[in-house]
Amino acid sequence: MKKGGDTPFDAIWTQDGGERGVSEPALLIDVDGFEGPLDLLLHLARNQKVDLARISVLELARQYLAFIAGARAMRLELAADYLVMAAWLAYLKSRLLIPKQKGPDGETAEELAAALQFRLKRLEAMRDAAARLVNRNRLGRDVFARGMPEAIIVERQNQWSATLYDLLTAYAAERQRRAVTNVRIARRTVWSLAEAREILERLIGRASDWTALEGFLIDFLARPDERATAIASSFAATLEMVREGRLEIRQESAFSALYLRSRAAAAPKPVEVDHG
Amino acid sequence: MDDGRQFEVMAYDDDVIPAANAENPAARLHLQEAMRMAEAILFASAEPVTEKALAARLPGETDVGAVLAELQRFYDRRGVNLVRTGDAWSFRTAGDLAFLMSREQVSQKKLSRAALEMLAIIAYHQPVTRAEIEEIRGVETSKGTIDTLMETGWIRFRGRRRTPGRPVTYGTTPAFLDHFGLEELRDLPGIDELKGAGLLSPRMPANFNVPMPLADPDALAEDEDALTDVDLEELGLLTPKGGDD
Amino acid sequence: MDDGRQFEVMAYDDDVIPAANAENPAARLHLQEAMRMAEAILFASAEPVTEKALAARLPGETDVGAVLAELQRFYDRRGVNLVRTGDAWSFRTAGDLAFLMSREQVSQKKLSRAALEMLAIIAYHQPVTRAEIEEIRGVETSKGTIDTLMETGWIRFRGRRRTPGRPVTYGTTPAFLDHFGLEELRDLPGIDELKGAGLLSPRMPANFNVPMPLADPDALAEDEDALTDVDLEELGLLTPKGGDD
Repeated sequence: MKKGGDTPFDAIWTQDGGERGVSEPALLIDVDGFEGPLDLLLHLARNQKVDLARISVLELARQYLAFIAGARAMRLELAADYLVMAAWLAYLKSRLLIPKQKGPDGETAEELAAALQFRLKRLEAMRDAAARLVNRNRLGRDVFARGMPEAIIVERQNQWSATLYDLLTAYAAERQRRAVTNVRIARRTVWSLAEAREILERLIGRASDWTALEGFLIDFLARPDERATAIASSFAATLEMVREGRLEIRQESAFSALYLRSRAAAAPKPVEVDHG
Repeated sequence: MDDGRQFEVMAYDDDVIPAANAENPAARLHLQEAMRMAEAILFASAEPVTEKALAARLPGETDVGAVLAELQRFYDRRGVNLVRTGDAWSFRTAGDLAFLMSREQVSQKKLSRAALEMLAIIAYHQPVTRAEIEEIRGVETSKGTIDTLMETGWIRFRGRRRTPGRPVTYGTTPAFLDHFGLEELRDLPGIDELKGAGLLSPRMPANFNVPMPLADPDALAEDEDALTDVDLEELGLLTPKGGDD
Repeated sequence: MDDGRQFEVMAYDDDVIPAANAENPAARLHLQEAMRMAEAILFASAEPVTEKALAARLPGETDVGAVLAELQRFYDRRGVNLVRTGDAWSFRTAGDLAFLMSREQVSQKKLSRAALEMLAIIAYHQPVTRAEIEEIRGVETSKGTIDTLMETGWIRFRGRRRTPGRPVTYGTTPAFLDHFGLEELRDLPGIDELKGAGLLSPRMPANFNVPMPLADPDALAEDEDALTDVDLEELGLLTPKGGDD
């Protein structure tokens, strides 16, 4: 969750509930039209034209991954959270194909899928609620107050008006103005170790079988121009986790694929590291 | 124009004084005069007037609730209605006459979709923290969106959640009720169904029932117990309150 | 209040529809609906409405004169009357109820930015002296700003700092908590919540902090003396400046 939310695509959404850029799952790509991966998923789910409770999460995962692959093929810049979602769905998809298997946290793939459906349903419910709200009879649009009020009847204590928001905004702005002098950090174009590690822990940390670092992770997470930094940071993070005994790593020969797996799931094996 | 309306009994020839009061001429006169006064005060103000402020201006022994109930009934089917929002009352033009009022319409800034979505989430899930809003929407919230909503005067800081970190919680204001013509938060469209479906919960409720393509939805999982009545009651009670205050 | 009035026949239980029209149900319905429409238009209009303007907005076949006459009769002895000025019509509070209207229209005053800033600093940093406030803000405080804040009833003199010059310390009042909907001072958001709410940049310098507001606003700090009667007298007589220069 880094840059994804800084400037959501508010400008695109100045119309209530308007049509999005994509009307077919057949990839008319306009990723800027979506407010985050959940929004995109909800749109794809609606295209299944069934009740949200009955969508196929597997199919949804396929469509999402195809969408991301298409966007990447066209070299569209995708925010990081789209890619994290892609990696998670790839993971979920692989688990769903082997039903009734428990993950390291004891949850089944079906439970993970249900949790995703719950989130989609809840988001859709809030969208509907917003639409119903704005379509009510609204003051100043459908119903009106007295046009020539003769007096303002207010309680005495409201004479001075200021809200908590005003107060906090003033305080924060004032303190910030005096505190921030010339600190400005340029946007990073490399993956930090912490980011890489967080993603690794989320994905590889629970995989019990040998998984290729490139095939599984890098393909979904990095833009082509970020491959080098993504591999470097992920690899460094991997080594750190190996040192802590949380991960195993294997490489057949120099420059070949790196395989990882969660240590908890496997019997101890010698660790060999060749630099690639 | 609005042919579905019932014209048979109109407020214009309605006898609004209840029979009970009519028996006591003194009480009846008092009620009628209090109604005139309340009517004058409410008509004079463009903003909703609280019952407290109204009571302060009416003669001491007035039953303000009864006066307002009578006035509301009296104006029920007229061109102007007496409406309640929270603990305040105001006269507003009847909703079915909106088509007449284009001349009075004030141009309103259109809210972005993000802002509308956030407004709905705050209204239905309040008190709700920013992290919870972002969890529901799946994206971070820009400061501009919050500012825009704050400017409308429809949302406010409510307080702080008594959990670690004590995050700020958001809720709606009386102006929100006034603008959307809601008597109270429990009148939010569809709130009961949403609550019943568990969709106002921060996390997926245990009884959230999604048929699995790969599993028998009724079969309990190995780590799952059947729900008892007590559980169900708790789940109902534990869902975040969607507007009982 | 107005005992000379005739209460026997009140508008509230008056049958306003004239007998002549009652004979024709269709005409009667039409008149009633036109009355609703005229009532809404007159109510919402920002200025008196001429008969011509009204006619333009009512259905074509409406007898506007009759509608207005009926409405006027209907509102005749109510809290609000329909009055004609020149050739235009508007609702006005009944003359005998004018005493109900607050003549000294209580105007909503907004706090200046400087006052808000100072208030916020007092809230977070109390007990705080004027010199300290100026140090935080980096500007001198005008006496008017302090006076304004005192007038709101949200700040108070707390005591005197036990340092040379014994400057007066400022703090907030219970009315402050009440107005801003805070249960206690500790409900003021801390640094993390200010960041979480998007009010502070997430990238503040490491040495930046926001003080933890007082747990007990009434307890004196270690280096603070209570105000004596002499102090109070002085502060009342002299200008309520910080006295720390």
